[in-house]
Amino acid sequence: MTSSIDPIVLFFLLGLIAGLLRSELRLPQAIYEFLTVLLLLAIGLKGGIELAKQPFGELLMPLLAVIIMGTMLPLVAYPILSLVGRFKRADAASIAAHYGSVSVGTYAVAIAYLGAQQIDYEAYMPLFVVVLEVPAILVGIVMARGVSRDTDWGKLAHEVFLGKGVVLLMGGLFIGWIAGPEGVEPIAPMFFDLFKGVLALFLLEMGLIAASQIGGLRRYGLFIVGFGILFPLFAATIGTVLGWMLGLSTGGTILLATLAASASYIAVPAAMRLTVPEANPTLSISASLGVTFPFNILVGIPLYHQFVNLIQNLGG
Amino acid sequence: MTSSIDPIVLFFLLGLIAGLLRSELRLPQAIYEFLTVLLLLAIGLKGGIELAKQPFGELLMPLLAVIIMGTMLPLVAYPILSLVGRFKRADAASIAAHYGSVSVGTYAVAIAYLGAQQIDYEAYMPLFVVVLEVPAILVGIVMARGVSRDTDWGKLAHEVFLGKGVVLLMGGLFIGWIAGPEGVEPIAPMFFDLFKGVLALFLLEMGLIAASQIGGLRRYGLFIVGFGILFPLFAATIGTVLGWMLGLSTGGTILLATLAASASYIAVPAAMRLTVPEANPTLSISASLGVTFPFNILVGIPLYHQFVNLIQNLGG
Amino acid sequence: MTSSIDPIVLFFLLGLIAGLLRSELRLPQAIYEFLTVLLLLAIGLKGGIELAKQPFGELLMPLLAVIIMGTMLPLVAYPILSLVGRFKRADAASIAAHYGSVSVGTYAVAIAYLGAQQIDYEAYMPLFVVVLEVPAILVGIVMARGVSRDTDWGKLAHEVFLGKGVVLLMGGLFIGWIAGPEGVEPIAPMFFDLFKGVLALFLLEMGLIAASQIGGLRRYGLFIVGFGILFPLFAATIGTVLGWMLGLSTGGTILLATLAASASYIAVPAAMRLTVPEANPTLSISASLGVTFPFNILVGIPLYHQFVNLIQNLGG
Amino acid sequence: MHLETRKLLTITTEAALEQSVLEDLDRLGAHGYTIVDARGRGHRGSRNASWDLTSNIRIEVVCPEQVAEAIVTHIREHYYANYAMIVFLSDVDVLRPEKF
Amino acid sequence: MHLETRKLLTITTEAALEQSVLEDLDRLGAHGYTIVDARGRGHRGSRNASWDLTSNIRIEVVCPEQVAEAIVTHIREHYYANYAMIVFLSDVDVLRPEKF
Amino acid sequence: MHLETRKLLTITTEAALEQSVLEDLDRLGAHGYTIVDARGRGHRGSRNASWDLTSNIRIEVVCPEQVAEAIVTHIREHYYANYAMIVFLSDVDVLRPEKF
Ligand SMILES: Nc1ncnc2c1ncn2[C@@H]1O[C@H](COP(=O)(O)O)[C@@H](O)[C@H]1O
Ligand SMILES: Nc1ncnc2c1ncn2[C@@H]1O[C@H](COP(=O)(O)O)[C@@H](O)[C@H]1O
Ligand SMILES: Nc1ncnc2c1ncn2[C@@H]1O[C@H](COP(=O)(O)O)[C@@H](O)[C@H]1O
Ligand code: NA
Ligand code: NA
Ligand code: NA
Repeated sequence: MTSSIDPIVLFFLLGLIAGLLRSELRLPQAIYEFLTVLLLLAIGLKGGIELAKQPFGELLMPLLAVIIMGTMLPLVAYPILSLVGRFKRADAASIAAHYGSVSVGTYAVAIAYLGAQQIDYEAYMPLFVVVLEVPAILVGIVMARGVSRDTDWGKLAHEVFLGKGVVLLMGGLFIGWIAGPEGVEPIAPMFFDLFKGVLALFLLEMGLIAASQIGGLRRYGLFIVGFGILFPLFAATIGTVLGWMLGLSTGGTILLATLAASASYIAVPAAMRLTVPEANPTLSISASLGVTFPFNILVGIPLYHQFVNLIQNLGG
Repeated sequence: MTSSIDPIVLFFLLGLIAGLLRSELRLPQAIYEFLTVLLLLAIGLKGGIELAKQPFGELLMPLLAVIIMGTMLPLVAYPILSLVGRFKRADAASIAAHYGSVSVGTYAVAIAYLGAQQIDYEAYMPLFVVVLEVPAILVGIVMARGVSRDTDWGKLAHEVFLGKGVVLLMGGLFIGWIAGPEGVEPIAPMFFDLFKGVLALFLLEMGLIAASQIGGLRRYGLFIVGFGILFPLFAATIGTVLGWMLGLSTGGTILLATLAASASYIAVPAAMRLTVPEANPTLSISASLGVTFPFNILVGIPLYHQFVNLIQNLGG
Repeated sequence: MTSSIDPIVLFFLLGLIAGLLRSELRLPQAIYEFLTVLLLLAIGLKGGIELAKQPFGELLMPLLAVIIMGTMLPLVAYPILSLVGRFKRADAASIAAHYGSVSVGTYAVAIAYLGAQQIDYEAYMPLFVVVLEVPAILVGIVMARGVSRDTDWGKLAHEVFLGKGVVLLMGGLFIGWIAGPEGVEPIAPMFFDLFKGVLALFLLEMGLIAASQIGGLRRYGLFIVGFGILFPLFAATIGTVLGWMLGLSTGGTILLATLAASASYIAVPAAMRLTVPEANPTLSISASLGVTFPFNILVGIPLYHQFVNLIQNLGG
Repeated sequence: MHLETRKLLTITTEAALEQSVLEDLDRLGAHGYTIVDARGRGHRGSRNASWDLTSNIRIEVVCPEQVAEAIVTHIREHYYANYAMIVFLSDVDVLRPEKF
Repeated sequence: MHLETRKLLTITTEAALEQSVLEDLDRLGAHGYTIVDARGRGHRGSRNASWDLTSNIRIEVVCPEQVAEAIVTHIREHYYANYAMIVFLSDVDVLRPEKF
Repeated sequence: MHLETRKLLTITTEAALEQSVLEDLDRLGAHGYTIVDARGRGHRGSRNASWDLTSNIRIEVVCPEQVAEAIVTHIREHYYANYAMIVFLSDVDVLRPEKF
C-alpha cells in the first residue's frame, strides 16, 4: 500500500478550505451536473465491459444479500437517531434512509483508490450501487409514516427507478455490456482517460458544497458529527463481514464496506423531500455531506481497506 | 463490414428510452450547446487538415452539383407534402426546407461509422455540409411566400451565413487548413480523441429531445412518420447516384447519401421561425427529430452503405 | 524559431471576426467559467509539479523584485493616463491598476508558445502570476482615493486573496507540489493533454468578448489604442531587463516580459468596480480586452521573445 | 387598446417541487405558466442554487381571480408547512383575456 | 422619497424572437429592458428549454404609458398570430422617472 | 382567504454588487429575497451577460412599506451615481404577512 495522499482528495480539501474561507470560487451548476453525468456513465460503462468479459451466473445471491443489508442498515440507524439523538420520527426516518443508501461520489473515490493501488474488484459492483440506492428509501418512508394510503407508490417508484442515478448507471452498464471492451474503445478517452480529472473537479465542487453544510452542523450539534462518523464505521464493518462471507475479492469487499459506510446526497434527499416533507432536509444533508462524505473520502476508505486486511488475516 | 452496433448509437437509444419513460434525466442546455460547438469545430478541423494535405482543384464541379441537389430536394418534397400530405402552403414549404438541408449530428454519426469501418472519404465533405445548409432555406422561403418584398434578404443572409453552424464549420476548416496536421496536433486530444465521446453525450441528449418530439407525432399522424422515413430513402438514392456520377469514393458517396437523407433541426427551424412564422414548427421538428434523425442513426447509415455497394457493383 | 502561426491564435481570430460580423455564435457563460477554472488549475498544477522536482531556495529575491515591478508599473502608467490622456483621477488610477496587474489568459498563450518552441522556463512562474495580481490593485486604490478611511481593507483583502484566480492558481500549485509528477499523472489527461484545446476554446470566447469591447473604443478614441499598445511595449522592456538582471532563463524572461505587458481583465475590474466605483469600467476593459489582449496574443509574445534574444546577445 | 385585468400569481419555491406544483396548476385551471431558475433566502435559510437541492424556481401564473384563489388555497394547505415557499398576488392588465 | 408611476410591460415569448423584439423596443421608444431565460407552457404547448428552439425569454420594460401602448399594439400586430407569446402590463413606482 | 398588502421591490443591477446589496437588505430589515440572473440594456449601455463583468442580477424583495423606503433611500445614496441599476416598487398581496 503506497502511502502518498491521492491528489483527487486534495481537490476536495481545496474546495472545502476555499468554501470555509468564503472564497468566491464556485463551479456553475450546469458544470456540476455535467460532471455527475460523466461519473455515473463512466462507472456504469466500466462495470458493463467487465461483465461482458465474464459469465455472471453467481450474481443473484450477492445481490440479494446486499439488498438485505440496504434494508437492515436504516432499521439499525433509526432507533439510534430516535432514542439517543432524540430526533422526531420523520427526521430519524429520513436520516436513516440516507445512511442506508449510498453515495456515488464516495464510490468513485473508492474505485480511484483501488485503481491507484492496482487492486482488482468484481465487475458487477456498479450493480450493487444501483440496488443499494433503492431499499433504504422505501424503508425510510415506511418508518416515517407507516404503510400509508397517502403515499403514491407509483409516483415514488417512478421517482426512484427513473432518477438520474439509476438511469445513467444502468444505461452505462448496458452499453458497456453490449458494446464490450473493443466497442467502448473509441469513447474511452472521454469516459476512462478523463475519469480521474472529472472526479477531481467533481470533488472540488463537493468540497465547496460540504463547506456550505457546516453551518447546518453548528445549529444541530455534536450528535450529528458523532453519528456521521460512528455509524459509517459500524456499517463498514457490516459491509466488510458481508463481503467476506460472500467470498468477494479484497477490492470488492473494500467497495462493499465503502458503500455501506457512505450516505446518499442525491437520490434519497430528493425522494424524502417529496414523500416525507416534514423531515428537515438540513439535518440529513449536513450529516451526509458535511460529515460523512469528507470522513469517508479523507479517512474512511483507507481504513476500510485495513478492516478488510484484518478480516482476511483473521478469517483466512 | 463488422456487424456490431456502434456504442454511440446506444447512447441515443438510452436517451430516447429515458425520455419516453419520462425519466428526470436531462443535460443542462449550456452543456448541449458546448457539445454542439465541439462537434462543429472538430468536423471543420478534420476537413481542414485533410484539405491541407492535398490540392483541391477539382472542387468546383462537386460543390455546384451538390448545391443543385440541395435546391432540387425541397422542390420535390413540397408537392408531396402539399398534395399527398395536404399541408398548408407555409407548412409544406417549411418541412421541405428542413429536408433539403442537412443535419450535422447525423453527419457526425456517419463519419464515426466510416471511422469504425476504416472507410476513407474526401477531405472536403464538411464543405458539402456548409453549402447544403443554405439553398434549401432560400427555396423554402420562396415557396412559402413567393419572391416577396416583405422578406428582408439582408437580415436573412446574415442569419444564414453567420449562424453558429456555418461559422464554426468554416472556422474549423480554415484553422485546420492553415495550421495543417502538425499545427493541429496539440489540440487533437480535445477535438479528435474526445470526438466520439462528445458525440456519445450529444446523442444522449438528442435521444431525450427526440423523445419529447414524439408527442408532436401523435397529434399530426401517420403521414409524417411515412414521409420522415420514405423521403430520406428517396433522397439517399439521389445522393448515392450523384456521388457515383461525381466519382466520389465509397466513403464520400455514403456521406453524400446521408447528407441528402438527413433533415435539419438547427439552422432551418431558426430561419423558418423568423421568415415563415405561420408555419407550425412542431410539424417540421417532430418529423425531422422525432422520425428522420432516429431513422438515419439507427437504420439509415448502414443502409446507405448498402446502396453505395449496390451502385458500385452495378456501375463498376 | 518556427514561423507558422499557432492554431490557438487562430481560434482567437475566429472569435474576433465572428464577433465583429455580429454572428450569433457565443459560448454559454457556464462554459466560459469552466474553461477559466481548467486553465487556472492547469497552470497551477504545472508549476507545482515542477517545484516538487527542484529545491526553491532562491525564490525570495525574484518574488520581491517582481512585486516591486508590479507596484511601479501603475505608478508610471498613472501620470501618462492623467496628463497625456486627460482622464479623471479615478479612471486614470483604475486603468493603471489594470496594466500593473496581469492576464492569466495571456500567460497561458505564452506558455503554449514556449511549449511549441520547446523553450524551458522556471517552475515558479505561476507564483509570479499570483504575486503580480495583487499589488497593482492596492496601488490603484490608493491613487484613486488616498489612504482613505472609507476603504474597507479587510473586505478588500478578502476580495483580492480569495478571488477565483488566486485560489485556483495557489490551489493547483499546492496540489501539484504535494502530489508530485507521478501523483498528478492520473489527472494529466484532463489538465495537461487537453490544455491547448481548452485554451483554444477559451480564446474563441475571448475573441467574441474582445469584439464586443471594440464599441467602447470607438467612443473613447485613439489615445486608448495607443496606450494599449505602447504601454505594454514599455512594460515588456522593463520585464525583459528585470528577467535578465534576475538571471532567469530565456523562457522565464519571455514570461516575465509577457506578464508585465499583459493587463488584467478578471481580478482588477472586479476589485475596482467595488472600491473605485466612479471609474468607468468601459474605459479600462476596452483598453485591456479590446486592444492589449489581442495585441499581446497576436504580436506581442513573439516580439518579446525577440526582446529577450536581443538583451541576451547584448548582455551576454 | 382593450385590456382586461387578471391576477398575476408568483410562487417562489424549492426546485424539487416543480413537477408537483405544475400538476396542481394544471388541475386547478391555470392555462399556462412561466418558470425561471432562481436562488434566494427566507425563513428556511439560504438557498444558493449551488446544487439541485438548494435551487429555487420562480413560477408566474396569469389567471382569473377564482383560479388564483383556488391555487393559493391548495398551496397553503399542501406545501406551506413543510417547504421553502412564498406566494404573492398582484393585478395585471392583459390583452387577450380569453387566453388566461 | 419622490416616486412616479410608470408602466411595467412583461413579454414572455420564444427565445428566437429576442433580436427582433429588442429592435422593436428600441425603435418604439423604450430606454431599456431586462431579460431572463425562462421556460413554460401556454396555448402553444410546453416550452421546456431543453434546447434553443423550445426556450423562452421573459422581457421586462419600464416605460411611460404611451410607449407601453405603442409596444403592445406593435407586438399584437406582428407576433401574436404566429408566436408563443404573452404580454401583460402593470403599474410600478420608479425613483428616477427621467430614466424611463 | 386573508391577504395583506406589502411592497414588492425589484432591483436590477450589476452582478458584481450581489454581495454588497444583499448585506444591505439584511441590515435594513428585509426578511428574504429572490435572485435571478439577467441581462439587459439601459443608460449604461448593453449588459449581455457574456461574462461576469457584463452580467446583471434581478433581486426581488417583498417587505413592509417602511423597509422598502429604507432600502430605496440607501440604494439611491450608495449606488445610483456609479452603477448600472434600476429600482421599482409595486403592491402585492401576501398570504402570511408575518413572514415579510
Ligand atoms: N421577503 C422575501 N422577498 C422575496 N423573496 C423571498 C422573501 N422571503 C422568501 N423569499 C423567497 O422564497 C424562498 C422560500 O422562502 P422561505 O420559505 O421563507 O424560506 C426563498 O428561498 C426566497 O427565494
Ligand atoms: N397563463 C399564463 N401565465 C404565465 N405564463 C404564461 C401563461 N400562458 C402562457 N405563458 C407563457 O407564455 C409562453 C407562450 O404562451 P402561449 O403563446 O400561450 O403558448 C408560454 O410558454 C409561457 O412561458
Ligand atoms: N427601462 C427599463 N426597463 C427595464 N429594465 C431596465 C430599464 N432600464 C434599465 N434596465 C435594466 O437595468 C440595468 C441597469 O440600467 P442602467 O443603469 O440604466 O444602465 C440594465 O442593464 C437593464 O437590465
Ligand atoms: Na450506506
Ligand atoms: Na437533406
Ligand atoms: Na501588466
